[in-house]
Amino acid sequence: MTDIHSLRDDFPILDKSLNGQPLCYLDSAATAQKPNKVIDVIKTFYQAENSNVHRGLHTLSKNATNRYEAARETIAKFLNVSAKEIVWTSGATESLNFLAHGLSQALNENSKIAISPFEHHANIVPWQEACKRTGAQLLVLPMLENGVLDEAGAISLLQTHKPDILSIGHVSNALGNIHPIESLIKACKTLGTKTVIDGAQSFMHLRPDLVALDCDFYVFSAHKALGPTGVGGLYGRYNLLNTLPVYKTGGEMIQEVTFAHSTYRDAPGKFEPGTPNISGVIGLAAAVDYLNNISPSALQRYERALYQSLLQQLNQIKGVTVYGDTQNNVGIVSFNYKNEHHYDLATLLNTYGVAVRSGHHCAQPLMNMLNVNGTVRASLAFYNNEADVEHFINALKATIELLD
Amino acid sequence: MTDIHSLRDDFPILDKSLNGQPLCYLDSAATAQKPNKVIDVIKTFYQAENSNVHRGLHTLSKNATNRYEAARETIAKFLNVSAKEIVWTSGATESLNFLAHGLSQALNENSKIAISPFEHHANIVPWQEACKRTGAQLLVLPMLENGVLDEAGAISLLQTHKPDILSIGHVSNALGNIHPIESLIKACKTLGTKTVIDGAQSFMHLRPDLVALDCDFYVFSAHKALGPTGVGGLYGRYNLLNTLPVYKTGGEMIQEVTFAHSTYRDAPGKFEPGTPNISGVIGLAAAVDYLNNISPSALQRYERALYQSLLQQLNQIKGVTVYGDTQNNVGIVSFNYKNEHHYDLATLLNTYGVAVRSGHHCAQPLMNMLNVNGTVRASLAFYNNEADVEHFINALKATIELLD
Amino acid sequence: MNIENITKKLSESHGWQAKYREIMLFGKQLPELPEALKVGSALVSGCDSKVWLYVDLDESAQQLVLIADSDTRIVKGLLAIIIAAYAGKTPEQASQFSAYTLFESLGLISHLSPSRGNGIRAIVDQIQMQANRLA
Amino acid sequence: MNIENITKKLSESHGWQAKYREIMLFGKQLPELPEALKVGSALVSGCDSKVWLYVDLDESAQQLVLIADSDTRIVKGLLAIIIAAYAGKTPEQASQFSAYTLFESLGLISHLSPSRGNGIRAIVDQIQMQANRLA
Ligand SMILES: Cc1ncc(COP(=O)(O)O)c(C=O)c1O
Ligand SMILES: Cc1ncc(COP(=O)(O)O)c(C=O)c1O
Repeated sequence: MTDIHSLRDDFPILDKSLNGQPLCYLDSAATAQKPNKVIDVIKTFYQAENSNVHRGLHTLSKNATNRYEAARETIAKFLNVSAKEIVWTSGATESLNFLAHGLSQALNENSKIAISPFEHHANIVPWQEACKRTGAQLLVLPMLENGVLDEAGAISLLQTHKPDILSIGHVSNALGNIHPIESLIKACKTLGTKTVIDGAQSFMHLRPDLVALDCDFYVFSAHKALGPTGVGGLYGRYNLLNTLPVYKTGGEMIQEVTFAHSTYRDAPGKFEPGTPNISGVIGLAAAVDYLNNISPSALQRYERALYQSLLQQLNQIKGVTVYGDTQNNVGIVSFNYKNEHHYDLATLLNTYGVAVRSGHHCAQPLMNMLNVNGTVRASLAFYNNEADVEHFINALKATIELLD
Repeated sequence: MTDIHSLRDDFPILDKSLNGQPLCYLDSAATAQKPNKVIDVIKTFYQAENSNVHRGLHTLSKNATNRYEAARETIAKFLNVSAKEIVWTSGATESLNFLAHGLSQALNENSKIAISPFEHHANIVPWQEACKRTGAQLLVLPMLENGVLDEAGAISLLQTHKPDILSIGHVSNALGNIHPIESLIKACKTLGTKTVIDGAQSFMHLRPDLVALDCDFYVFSAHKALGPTGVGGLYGRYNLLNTLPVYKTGGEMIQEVTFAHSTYRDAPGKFEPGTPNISGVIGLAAAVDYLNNISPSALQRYERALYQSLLQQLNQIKGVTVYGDTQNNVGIVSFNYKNEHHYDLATLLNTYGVAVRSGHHCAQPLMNMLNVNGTVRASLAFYNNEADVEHFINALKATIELLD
Repeated sequence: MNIENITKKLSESHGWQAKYREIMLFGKQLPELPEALKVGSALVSGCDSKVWLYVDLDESAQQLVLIADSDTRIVKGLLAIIIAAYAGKTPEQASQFSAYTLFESLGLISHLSPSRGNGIRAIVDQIQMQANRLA
Repeated sequence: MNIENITKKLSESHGWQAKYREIMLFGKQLPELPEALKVGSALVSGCDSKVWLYVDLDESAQQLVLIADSDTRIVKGLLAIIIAAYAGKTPEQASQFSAYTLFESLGLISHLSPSRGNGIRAIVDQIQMQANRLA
């Protein structure tokens, strides 16, 4: 296992400068940076191995198919599930659309779908569309005043309404909160509620063991976990997964096609029509291989310490308000300064080389509940270090001086 | 403009050997190989520019967004349409699913959808699903006995049935036939039939001018046109495109989200929820930039000459049957040898370093109509040369000797 | 405030921080929009920050009248620049005018990027559209 | 035909062409399946070539009986190898047996790749499944 401190060197972009300053990349919740190993695997694929997968008999095609299917094993092992329970998609958004489409076929006007107030739009709008189609009702779990999920209230709401589906983020992208999904899933088990976990923000930081979690579905995006853009996937408990209707159709997913009728393969094949994102899937496997070389507990310890340091220094600046759960957090600070607009803060921070997000973070309903129109969000990953925190804090102080 | 003969050097994979033999890559209809420029753009993106697009204010994000949107301009210009008429998808398959979903909202039991007998499953199954949902009827245009579209019969069928939609491949992936879509589109204009062109196989070889073609929709895949996997798109005439219903929902495509209700942006934004395949889109633009440096007429002349040479040498081998239109063809030979199985032929060809496809080429209905269970398909691109043709012909002769 | 003044001030400010300081000062000189005019119909869509924009024609002078405000200081400053550039132009002059060239020369072109959060581009596009309509 | 014989023949063939020639010869020795048995229910799905497979138990000998055919010569030859490997084994022996190890040692492992067109893997999986069921 590697020393976390040395890992930063594997990320070539972190050496770059932004606006004449060394880059201080604090936007990993939007997308993670990529280690050389991932970049090299993609490059080598196109330089020496590129081929379409599946129906090819030639060696290039066989090798590409082997890599593509081996990647499924790699991700399955990472999540502690079976390879046939992994479906590749273009990302978490598509995974959630696929599930909302598939799971809503069984719903009607008496059905209920529960989500949390912290959800990313990708875990809200597809369910709203499902409700529109079926007449089902959308329930929102309660939140405590300090921007933390009301766990007891949530469980009691679930028990009262017995929703057909609970779809909830493992980690809030806007605030970094780690939600107590273990207890929610447990409650759902007794109620017959199917559980969908949006793992976009937890895949890399928490590496969940899906057998221990016991959820029915789990979705993720490669680009948020050191992998390339345009690829992601989902886990589905096989018996549930295989009975879902197809979402997209086309080549490769079929058993037989006539003009009158077509029959489909079993999952996961039937959910993967057309040419997949081959280099993307292989790149994601390289990212997971990379993560497998880091001790999860060491990584979490490192990220937690860095987060605590950042949080503490931020809290020392008068006028700063930090939102969300600062106890259970993957390393995201979401904040405002006095009445200054997050747009102004982020724009000025950028002049110091600091890359943060500002705005509603695709979580407008949450922002409404927090009574803000947005926040500045600095999000950490294991390749950040104390120098980044210092860089950020200094830039923020200078920014504030400019504004005050 | 570059000399076509020298372009081969830009494709690093073509220098590799397969099974101890120089690689003879004749599978470009499955996926095209990538020039160094495309590979470098992707590598450099991840090494120095990687960021999520849109809502970011920091420089990395702005630059990535600029690149991403400039790519839309590049592809629009290539097809002679406006940037806002281009929607990014994960590939031709998703584009066709999106259109079948969107266009079928207006259909009912009296509606008709016409396709050709040459279609790839990706342009059959989504329409079958649309017919299942709506009760519409699927019509198949007629074919002549020699594996060529019956143009007059097709037009008369269109005029008799006045289908709501015609969805047809510009070029058959199984046979290489270039279909007379100009006259079909013209007929459809007078009938109020919406036209969808599956351009997966024409984008690179024919570079269609969509204004001249006057079709309503056109779909394509990057990986079949020197670009990366996991990305593609579609063109839609703006007023038609913008009225299509959303297919997937999530972040970025919204105007406003509350728990009660969400509103969407205008096209193309509303059709691109979530983090897009950023490196894929940028890679595709690099591929189109590369194509823009080649004279289209020189490229087509080169490919046609190579095809004629291949065809002629193939026809000299007794026992070979070639299928399809050998007059209007992008450079695909689809053939069988006596009663030998295409699987045996392709497997043995592979031992000589020749990469061809065998099977039904995701066009089972066409294979049924041709009364074969499959063919061997050798498909050319401009980076192939006479040495490849010779390599292939020699390997085929040796294979036949082994079998006879 | 006029565009010569703006150009001078910006060219004298070295470094982005100084530039933004100036831009925010331009914004301070822009009159605040009365609350009653901060209505949804005046919002420019496609901005993460709120931007209210009114484009009108002074019939007698045949000149564009622009009123705008934003809830962010930097965007408000950029609005001040845009208004200084367009105000007093006839619709014809405005439709010929290139804000891109102006922002380029001011070194602010990155603010016209297609990044959705930004919205300056959306503002300029909207002014151009209205100018074209009035021309 | 037995597996020792097969191993010997393959190890003596140099180059892929020679190997495939041998494999096709193995296939020729496999009795053809009567047309009546070439039914859809016996088809192994996941093969581009057609493969019909019957796995049964000789109750008295407690040994697997395998009958298979294919419309391609190479797959038929590979079937001959698979049958030679499994035939005569008890279900228990069969479920312990690794076709992967065998194909590896024969230098044919690429035929067990997950490539869908191939299907040899599907055949082996199906035999294993039936052996497990019978065991
Ligand atoms: C004619 C045609 N249409 C559609 C497709 C589907 O393209 P993709 O697999 O890239 O989605 C293909 C690819 O084989 C094709 O050849
Ligand atoms: C919690 C959460 N869910 C879903 C998504 C959507 O992921 P993607 O944009 O990769 O599809 C994101 C990305 O921002 C996220 O943070």
